[in-house]
Amino acid sequence: MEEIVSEIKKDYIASLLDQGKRQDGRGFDDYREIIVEKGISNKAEGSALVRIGDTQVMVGVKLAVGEPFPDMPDSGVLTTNAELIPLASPTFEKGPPDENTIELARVVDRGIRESGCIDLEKLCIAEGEKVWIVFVDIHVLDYDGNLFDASSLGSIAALLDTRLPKIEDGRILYGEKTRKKLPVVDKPVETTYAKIGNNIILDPSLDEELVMDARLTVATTEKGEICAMQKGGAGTYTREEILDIVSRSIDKGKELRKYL
Amino acid sequence: MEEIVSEIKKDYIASLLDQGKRQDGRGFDDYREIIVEKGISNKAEGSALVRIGDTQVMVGVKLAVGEPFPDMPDSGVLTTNAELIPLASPTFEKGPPDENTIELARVVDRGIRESGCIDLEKLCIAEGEKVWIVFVDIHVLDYDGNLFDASSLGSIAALLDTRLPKIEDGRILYGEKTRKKLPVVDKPVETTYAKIGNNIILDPSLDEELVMDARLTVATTEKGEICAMQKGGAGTYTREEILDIVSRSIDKGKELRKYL
Amino acid sequence: MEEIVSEIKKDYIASLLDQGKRQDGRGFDDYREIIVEKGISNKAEGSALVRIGDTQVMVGVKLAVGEPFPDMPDSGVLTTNAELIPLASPTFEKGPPDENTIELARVVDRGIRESGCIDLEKLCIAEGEKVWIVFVDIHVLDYDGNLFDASSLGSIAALLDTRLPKIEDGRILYGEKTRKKLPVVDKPVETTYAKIGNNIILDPSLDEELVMDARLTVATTEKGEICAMQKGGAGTYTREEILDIVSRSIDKGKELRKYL
Amino acid sequence: MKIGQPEKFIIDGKRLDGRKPDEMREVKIQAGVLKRADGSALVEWGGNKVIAACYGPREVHPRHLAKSDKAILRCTYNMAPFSVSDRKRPGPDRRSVEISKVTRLALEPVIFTNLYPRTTIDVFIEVLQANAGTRCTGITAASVALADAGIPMRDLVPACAAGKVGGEVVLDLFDIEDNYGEADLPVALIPKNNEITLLQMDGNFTKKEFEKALDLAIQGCMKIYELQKGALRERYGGE
Amino acid sequence: MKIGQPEKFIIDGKRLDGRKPDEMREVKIQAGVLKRADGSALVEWGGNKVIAACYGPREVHPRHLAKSDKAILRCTYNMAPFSVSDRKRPGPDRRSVEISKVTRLALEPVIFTNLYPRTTIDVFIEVLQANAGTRCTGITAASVALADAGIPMRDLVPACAAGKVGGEVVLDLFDIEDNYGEADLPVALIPKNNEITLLQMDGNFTKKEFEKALDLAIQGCMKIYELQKGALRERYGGE
Amino acid sequence: MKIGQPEKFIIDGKRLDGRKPDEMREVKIQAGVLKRADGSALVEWGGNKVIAACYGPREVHPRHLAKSDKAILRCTYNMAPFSVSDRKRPGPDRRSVEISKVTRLALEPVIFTNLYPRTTIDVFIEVLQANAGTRCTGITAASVALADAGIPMRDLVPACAAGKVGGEVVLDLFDIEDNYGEADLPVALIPKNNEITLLQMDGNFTKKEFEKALDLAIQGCMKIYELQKGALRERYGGE
Repeated sequence: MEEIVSEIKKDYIASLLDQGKRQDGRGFDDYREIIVEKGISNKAEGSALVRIGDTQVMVGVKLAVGEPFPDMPDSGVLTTNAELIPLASPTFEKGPPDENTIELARVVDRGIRESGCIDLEKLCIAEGEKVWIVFVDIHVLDYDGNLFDASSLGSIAALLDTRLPKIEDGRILYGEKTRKKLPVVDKPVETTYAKIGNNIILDPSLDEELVMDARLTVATTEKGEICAMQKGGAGTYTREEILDIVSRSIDKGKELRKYL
Repeated sequence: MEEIVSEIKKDYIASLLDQGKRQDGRGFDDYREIIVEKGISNKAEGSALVRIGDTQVMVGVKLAVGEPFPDMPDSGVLTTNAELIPLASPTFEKGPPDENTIELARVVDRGIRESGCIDLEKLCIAEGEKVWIVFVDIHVLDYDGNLFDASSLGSIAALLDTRLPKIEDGRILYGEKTRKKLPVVDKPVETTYAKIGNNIILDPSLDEELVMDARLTVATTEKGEICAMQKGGAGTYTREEILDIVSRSIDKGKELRKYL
Repeated sequence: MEEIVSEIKKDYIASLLDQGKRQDGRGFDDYREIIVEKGISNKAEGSALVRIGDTQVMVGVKLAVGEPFPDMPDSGVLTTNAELIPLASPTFEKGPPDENTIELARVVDRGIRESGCIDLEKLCIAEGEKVWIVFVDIHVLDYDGNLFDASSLGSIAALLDTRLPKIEDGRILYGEKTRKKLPVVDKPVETTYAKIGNNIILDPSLDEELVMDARLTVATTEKGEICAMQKGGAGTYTREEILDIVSRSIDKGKELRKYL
Repeated sequence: MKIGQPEKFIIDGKRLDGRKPDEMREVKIQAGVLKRADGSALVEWGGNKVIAACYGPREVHPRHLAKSDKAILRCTYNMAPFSVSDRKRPGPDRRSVEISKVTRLALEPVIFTNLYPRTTIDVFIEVLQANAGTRCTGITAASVALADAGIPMRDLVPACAAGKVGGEVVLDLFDIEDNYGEADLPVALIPKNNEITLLQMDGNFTKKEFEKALDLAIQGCMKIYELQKGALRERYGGE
Repeated sequence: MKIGQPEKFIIDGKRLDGRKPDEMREVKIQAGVLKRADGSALVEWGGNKVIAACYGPREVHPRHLAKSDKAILRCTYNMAPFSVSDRKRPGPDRRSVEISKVTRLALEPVIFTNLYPRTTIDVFIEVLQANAGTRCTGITAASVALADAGIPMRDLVPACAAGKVGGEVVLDLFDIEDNYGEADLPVALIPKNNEITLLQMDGNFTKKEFEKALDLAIQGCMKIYELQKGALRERYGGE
Repeated sequence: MKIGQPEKFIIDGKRLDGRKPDEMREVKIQAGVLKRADGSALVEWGGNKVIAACYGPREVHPRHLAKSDKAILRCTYNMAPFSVSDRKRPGPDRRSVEISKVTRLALEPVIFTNLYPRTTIDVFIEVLQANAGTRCTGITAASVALADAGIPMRDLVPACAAGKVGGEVVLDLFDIEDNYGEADLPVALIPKNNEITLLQMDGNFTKKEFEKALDLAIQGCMKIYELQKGALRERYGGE
């Protein structure tokens, strides 16, 4: 199902922005209030609940033992999955993941994977035979805009919270966590800028997403390098706008990383 | 698709019951005619056809060799499946099993499993590696009410009929049955009472199911103990009604067991 | 979706045929122009593009290593699959294969399999453990009638084009093809005759398929024997018509085989 | 050679189940075996047990499938999980989708679909026990079920297969012959005018063998036709 | 014996988690925890964390499911992949389809569906952390979410299970008791008139044990009922 | 290190396939290659072979997807099973769902969808042989197919990627560079006004490298743009 927004609201939001203002009073480079809670589940090996404004995303990390990929015999395996469950929004529907759900999971996955933030080689148990499989499951609970940033922040928080369970006689004892952490060696974060008319604003709320022309998400590492990007929306960006967003994202990334 | 029943028929059935009568002349605690035929297939390892009135259910038992569950390394595996095929009723539809089909399979399964009627440990071939997998497949052929009792009766009859096939060089020779029976150590049966208004009647026919408020199925063992229960329908039961049905079910179970 | 054809066109095509003529000027036993190009892909182990008139079918052969069937432990495995992708016709739809797609794949498969044209026993790597799996994938690009003949011709052409890849340390090096061919020992071809009214014509174009009463496909081997047949359409054939089509198919098979 | 393949298929003129080459297995047909269906039939054909039901003419769901000038015919061929040696997973596989299609095309020519525009006639075929020849058994059962439902038809449609085993053309293969034999040719017929509505073949026939097999299958259909008519007489009386 | 099964379930009158046989785990209920949903509730019940949301009354898609004389009620019970020890694959499995059904039937009797013909009331239950008793936790949460959404109801529906471990009837099983114990009996209740809307059982009860367990479960429901009312008072004030 | 990874990507200023860092692979574009489609194009780009077809504007099924004020655009990116080394199972996977989405968003800005309310414009992209860069090849082919179908557009949309291998920013990765290299940046462009309609990136870029790669990709798009126009001239004549 599609969210519908009236023409009046569209014009209102756009004209406010032309005056340098946002509906909820934020500056163009401001996030809504961010709350990150780690360790909120005892069944997951790692977990986090992230709130950005009224958007709520829970991320759980589960570990299992499985086979490595044939071309990476000494590496653990990362799998990122998202669910836009109908509890979280009147527009989310039951059934297999749609293109938005798949895009969300894949963009978060790229931020984690391409930053090399998990040292996957440390997750090898027996080369070519047994490795840890890391499942990152993104469970959106309340959708009020900007799922990319909330989900990627929650994923890294949950990975940082993760403790390996005990293995005994080849069986995983999920009830008994060890003190051993996942080898997380970087903290990539994703920042999303929406374009509405000629204005470029951070962290679009749901209302802003409904009227935006385009969206650009940039994942940056602790070193300030770029590890993933994704444009969304049927609008366009100029070269200059993109370079501007990249600069602002590198800065904002530092701010966001403090919540981890 | 949904069965539709006229208000007139509803009132007629209900008012008859208030006079202590049923449409087809039965008493409140009477089954329709029951016929159980065992051994009606030579491809299945065990089989039975059960008729309760015009309801017809065929159950086939197939055996295969597979791996045990990790937490039960010395136990065979029981799998119960039902198909409400569109041949059996104008309201049954093609496609993956719907909630009614799944409920039927799971309630029959619970009766078998929780009674411990199959001694699964006797179905271990090599601990932790190879065990017999027992597939109980419920195939409804004609739906005229009360599938729970017909399906559970047919399942136990088919299990009692089952003979293990020969194994040679690790391959199952399905054509050659041995004389070895499945280790069936109890005969649980399920009895279903419908509630229509304030009347509680055994073995609802299709017409009675269409007007009933609620349904309660009770599985009982040879010892007269309860091993599974399932309430259905959007109506309610009082505590006293439930205790009454439990008593009647334990009695009726003895009668039903004679058909096995 | 269904192709729709006007009554006027139906009458026109049928009355032309009654005068011994076809819309495009062909004789009743003529194929449209046939072009077969082999070796058109470097990612597939074998490939071919077949055009019959405006119908275009691409076939790719991929090889993998897998387990044999339990009852054929020393034989390679053949798998034939077709995709009627929506790129090829306004009436083809996305989604799982429909009955026409499945029928096409199965009839082509039968022609290959029943002729014994691939010596599957030569594709055994280690008896009972490892054999070559041959995937024949039929990809229809432009649908202008008679997919059976185009797809079966393309499949044999692609099989003849196939070279085994190198195996090193148990891994297939797909980039490095050897000079070793697939053991293809026969060249079965399929010929399709449509029946429109009382006329029986080879290689129906799309327009002719839309008005035909029935269709008969006959697969013949180099020896002139019949290895598969499939009637299509809701019309009927007499015994004599079938025997006539079989004779004509054996002759036409020889002509078609020259394109390989 | 496939594991389990017999060395010979015909010994002293007899097949492995004792039949002569042109002999059919025993066939029993019973009409009207289900209460809910509008028409039904049970066919026991050698080791096959197949039940068919007909519902209709009735409303079409989803509606866009309905035709303004005739009834649509839908056929579903399905195997019960316990009908074969290796349990069949529930749900349609590629084989049953193809058989459902050819079954529909085998039956459609005899049904006066134009009498019931905007409706559907639904045929369900359930294989309860399989022993080679289930598609012919199913078509045979379905056409009796259609008649039992009172669907107006030009004729019944009997079906029967011929095949080749041990180099010889034979009638009505049973499972060992079907698994290890050389050819199979299922045929369905409109007996009134000798029109063929189903024809499939796989294996290996010379032209001459094919002709012989075709004629044998047609003869088989004629025998089945008598049994179909007998079953309907049995149910509805009449001479 | 299953791997991991404890030798004793009750030692010196105390269960493995320290509770007495008739003692319930700690339960916390919070109403109105989501912005987008029309109503919502979070229930933490021992080691269970379950969130429920209600949307509606709203338009029905697909439309043919709508009823001309009442609202339909749809319930979806779902487990988050990380809510259990062995990661659960996303999407409905057979267990959750059954629980969704019995949840709907447990709630439907209290809702005045006739007030909103042609609409749907949708309830979504997400298990975020599971520790035995999630269906009762879910029903408990769902009925608070329905109330939070302002859906007119006869009463709230609390749910609670009793069971049997080590031969003794106990209230509210936790996971070890559920996995290795002898019986489980989840019950949902309309407290106003003591009508039972959910009743399932599996395991082994004598008639006498069953009666005891049923009464214990009903008592559990009454405690939950107070907590549900408390959560709604907390959110909306009132006496 | 991944198995198969080369030690060096650039030797004596040349890449492993002999190209210079800013050199594109050979690209051939042909418009109008299919009969049934309303418009089509074949693009051979190094080792990639991609065919695109356009159908529409045409009626929308299912109807509720139609928009009252404009045409909808639907794009499907699909890989033939034999287009890659390890056979791809037929049907959409997560990667192709994402690429289908970004392809649609890359093309939508140039199409005058408001001219055809209540219709759909459907684009199908089939990868017949893949060698890195199939999404850019597909977008390039699709925009020629749209033009071939006569769909009114503001401009064509060429696409091209830049990347980083062996620490150096290069144009248009081929498969070894794509599998083992350090970054990939596919871009699609509206040449008339230099607006970017597709931008994805994965790997590792400093801000400076990113800027260089972006400019290289834009240059690549401009070269592709000339080839697209050439292919349409070839088909339709013109100046």
